[in-house]
Amino acid sequence: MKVFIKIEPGFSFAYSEKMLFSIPNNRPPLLVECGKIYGIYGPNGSGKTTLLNILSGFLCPTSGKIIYYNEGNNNKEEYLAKDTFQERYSPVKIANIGNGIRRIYQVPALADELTLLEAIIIVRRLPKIESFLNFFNPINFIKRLLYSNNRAKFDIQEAIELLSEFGFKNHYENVGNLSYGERRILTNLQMLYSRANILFLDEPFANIHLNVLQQLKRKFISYINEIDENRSIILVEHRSENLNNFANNFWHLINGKIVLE
Amino acid sequence: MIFDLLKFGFFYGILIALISLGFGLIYNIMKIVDFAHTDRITLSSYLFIILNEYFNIYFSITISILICILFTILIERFLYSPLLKKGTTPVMMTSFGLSIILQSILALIFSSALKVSSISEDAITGIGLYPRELILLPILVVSIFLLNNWLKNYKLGKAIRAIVSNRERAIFFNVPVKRLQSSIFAISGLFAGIAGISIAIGSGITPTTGFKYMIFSFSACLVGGLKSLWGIIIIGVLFGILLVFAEAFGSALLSEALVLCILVIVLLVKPEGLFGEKLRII
Amino acid sequence: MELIISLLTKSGIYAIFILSLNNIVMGKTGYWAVGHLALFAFGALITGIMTVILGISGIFVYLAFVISIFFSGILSLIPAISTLRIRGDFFIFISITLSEIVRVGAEYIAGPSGFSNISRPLGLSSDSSLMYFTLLIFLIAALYSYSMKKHPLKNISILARVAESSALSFGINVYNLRIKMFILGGMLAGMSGSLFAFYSNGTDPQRFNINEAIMLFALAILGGVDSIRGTIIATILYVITIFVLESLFRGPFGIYAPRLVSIFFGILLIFSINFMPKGIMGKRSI
Amino acid sequence: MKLNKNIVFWIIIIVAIVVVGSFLFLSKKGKTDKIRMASLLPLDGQVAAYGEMMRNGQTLAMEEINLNKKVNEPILEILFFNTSHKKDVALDRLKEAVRNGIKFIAEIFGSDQAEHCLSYAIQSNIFILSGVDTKPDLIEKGQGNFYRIMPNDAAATEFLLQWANDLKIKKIAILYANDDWGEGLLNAAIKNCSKYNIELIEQRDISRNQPSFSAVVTQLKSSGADGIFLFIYPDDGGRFLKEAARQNLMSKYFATENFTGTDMIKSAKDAAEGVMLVVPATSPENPKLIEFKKTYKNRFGNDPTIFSIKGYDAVNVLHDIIILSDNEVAKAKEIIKNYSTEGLSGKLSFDENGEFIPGVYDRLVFVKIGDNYVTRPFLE
Repeated sequence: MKVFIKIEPGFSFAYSEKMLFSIPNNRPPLLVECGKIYGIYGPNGSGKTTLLNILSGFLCPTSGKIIYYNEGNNNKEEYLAKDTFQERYSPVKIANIGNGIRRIYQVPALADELTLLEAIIIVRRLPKIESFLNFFNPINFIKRLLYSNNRAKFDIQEAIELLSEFGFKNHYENVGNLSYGERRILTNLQMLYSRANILFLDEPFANIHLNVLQQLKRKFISYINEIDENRSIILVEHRSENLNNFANNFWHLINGKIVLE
Repeated sequence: MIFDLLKFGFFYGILIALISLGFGLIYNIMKIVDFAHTDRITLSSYLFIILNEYFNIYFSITISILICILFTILIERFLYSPLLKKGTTPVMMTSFGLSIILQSILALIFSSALKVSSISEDAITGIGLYPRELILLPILVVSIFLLNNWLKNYKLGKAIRAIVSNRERAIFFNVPVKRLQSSIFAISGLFAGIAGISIAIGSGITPTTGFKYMIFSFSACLVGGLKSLWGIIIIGVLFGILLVFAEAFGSALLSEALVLCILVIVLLVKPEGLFGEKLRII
Repeated sequence: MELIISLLTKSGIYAIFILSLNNIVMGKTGYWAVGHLALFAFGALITGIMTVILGISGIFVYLAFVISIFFSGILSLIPAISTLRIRGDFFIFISITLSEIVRVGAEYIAGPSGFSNISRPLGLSSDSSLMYFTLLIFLIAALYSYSMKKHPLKNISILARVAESSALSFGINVYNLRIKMFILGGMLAGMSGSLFAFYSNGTDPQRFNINEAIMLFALAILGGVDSIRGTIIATILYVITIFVLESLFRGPFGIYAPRLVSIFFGILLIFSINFMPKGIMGKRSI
Repeated sequence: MKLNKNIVFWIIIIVAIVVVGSFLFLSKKGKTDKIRMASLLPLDGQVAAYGEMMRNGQTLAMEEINLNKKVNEPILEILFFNTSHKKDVALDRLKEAVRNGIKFIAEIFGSDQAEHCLSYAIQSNIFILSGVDTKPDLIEKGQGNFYRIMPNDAAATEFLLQWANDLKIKKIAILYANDDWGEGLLNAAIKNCSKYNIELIEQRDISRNQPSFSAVVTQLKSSGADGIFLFIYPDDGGRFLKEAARQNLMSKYFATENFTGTDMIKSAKDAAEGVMLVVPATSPENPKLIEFKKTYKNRFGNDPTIFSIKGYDAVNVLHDIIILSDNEVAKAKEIIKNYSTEGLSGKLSFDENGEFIPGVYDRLVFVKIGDNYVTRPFLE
């Protein structure tokens, strides 16, 4: 099995002296492997979201280190340990490992001014087109003035299909007009569109209607099992029924330890 | 010479500290820096000079300070408080706009030439200081102790903390938000009035005089940490000494630049100020 | 004719400046760059230093022009880097302070009345050619700004401004992008400052004081953030208001014009920030 | 109500065009056969008081000329422009004046303002006569478009140094305003110092409306200068003198003509006593001057200063030259060379380059008479 992330023994995180969770030195490391869905659960305040924040680079582990393997290839590894940790830049760095690592938040963080289509498309990075210098390229400048857009056609087609599948009719509507539930669905669609290696989902299914939820779950499972792609999902959920027929590995946060089940 | 410079710097610093204290008080209750604060100083200076042409000095001091306080309260009641629900930044920009308007109106009325009071003051022999400078020191010391006691007062301190942290909740718990805000503004207006009269007697006033003092006291406020009144006073006095020394060995422009550079460095490195509480980023 | 040329040149210069303020710095990063005039002043100051103190003339003035743009870009690194640590009101403080520092520096280097007899670059010595040059630069800048709408950078900057954490976790280097936008805005502002120095043959530190900075900021807001038409409206308001008031109050009454301009813009500032945050042409509130 | 933004946009642009067009249309009108000259003064800002004095003097001159004119002569009109003592504003105003068809400028107040305008003046061939601009090399820079009736800084400083030398002062300190005017006087003083065996031991620049002078005075006190030259603006000077009196800085203070007027006394109060200043001589027994002083006092309520007098003279000289040259700039430039007349401020004559030939300076000193401070001739 290809490994994406390895949390080494000795890893721990503490909030001002209060230990939230740790992996004792005598335990095996926590692995995130390709093709699996990991569910994190635990009582309130046990630090589920904090763990996701650490994994996506927003917080720094108090001790120990996390190793990210590029494309599951053990030769290309990126360390993130306390000493190499830069609070400001590591989320970006982690998000760009391999085909990308994407995450959604408990509260949907969306830009109201974007249209639905734009909000979805923005998830994929195209470093060449998006680069700042490319903006000044006079040829592209004239092209932009004369034609509409330089996004690849099939990218847009894919996004439109995805949106239609979930009942969003008007793709050019502003995100700001959506209801809270619709926003949650939109964040999930962003993840499905992203082609990322790993998805971190923070309570993705809250406030979503049951029918849509089943549809989303099916989509996520087919996302994982797509041929020739190495993907896995880590999700935080406090309602265990949402996890039961979806996740296949469980991390239980209890008494300051991460327990594999 | 060094001793003389220290002496003058200290008393100049006390004036700056007095002005900065007004900034700090307003920040503590409303979370805004009121840029029109120094224009109230200008206003009270002009009032004093005009009144003093017709009335005696004590009467004109009292009246100009009272008008200054009244003006401050009116601004707070009818301009800042109603706008506060739009956020602190719009209120701050409003205070900027107010400052521009006040300066221009004063310039329309009095022209931009220097206006000097007709009082001729004599330095106290031996110390070489004017009485108005000496008076500022006890005023500052007394008011900082009174303020500290007042703000530390259990109920009141709690009320102010409640206002700062959550306005609606404060209103819900029967904290007299309006009255407290007005009284804090009145105190800041009082300081502005005193400083204004001191400046009017000392060096005379132009519509833009307040601006130079704004730079110094605003810098002292931010460097000292907006939330800590003691920090503001200490930095204010230190800035006074620094300004006088920089002026003696360089020039007035250099001293201004020095203060501003210190401010930029502090804002970049320790935005909460030297004595302030830590700011929450994001 | 001369009047129209001077009005158009002034409009072009201020339009470039306001474009950099409300379309690039405020529009793309969301930071209230109140003291953005600092970069304008800095561009003018560097141009003055290059042409008056170092005595560059002829074709090499273009070099001075480029260098002053470059240095304005470097200066804008200070507010850009400060955004890593501070935001909101504290950014306004640092922006204002920077603008004051540049004014004091300009007064220190050039004297309180500024440089005079700044030489214009070869080929731009006549007023009309300078006008065409200015308007051309504004046109290019405006077209680039317009074409940003069709570039992925637009959406990225919106996400970075509104939902920073989301942008970070989508792999967008928010800080890098913001710094680049600040530098771009700073360079444009420096360019307009340099053009202003060429236009008026001098730099006057009084033009760069904090009140002027705030007035221009108010106009940028009133025109509308992130809108090119808003930029044009704001520029017209600025140039025409001053022109009309100065034409009405002539001679001995001329003293009233600048005061009334200040009062007018002060009221405009209070009004536009509190009651018209979208501006005349803007699509979003500041 | 929601207006279409496009419509709003175009409405504003059209309104702007209409406004500019109408002003342009209105300004084209009003071509008369008057003799017209413009005067660019700082009626606003920190030296507004001088601008006002100058304007008063020039107004009186204009009224007098129009009163005494012959029947077939055109009347004189002076257009005043406010420069706010800013260079770019001054240039804008000059352009405006030229647009209105004015070729003769009676004043551009402030050496740096004038200097900034010179290249435009040369380009559009206009004639400037200034009453107060004292920067030394303005005449050369003007290339025949700029003249003045005020001796340049070098002359004033030489008189000051001469005076200091007479009083056996060996060490001087100079306080100068940090602008072109102050620096010009400073440089002239530095150049001439050694000629009079006077040592310059300290020089300090003073910025406008500096909040406090205590540091400067303390430092000057430790330097031990016998004489202090004040090349600063009078309100700053007054505050400096007050501070000096407080710190018992015993020294002799010298200043130039700009300390006349009441600004300095207002700030300095008792400290004004004994301040010495050199002012271009005005021959007090001249009947015209006595008459002028009386009219001025009646009209404006206070005594005329050197600025009003120079303003009056400048208008008279310029009017004379316009009449002689038949309103042509090229002719006027020839006429002013070796031109000579008698003005309120003594003999006004120009050499073959058009530079003003300086007369003598009066040595004045401030004394207290009753409750007022006035200048009177210095007695040895």
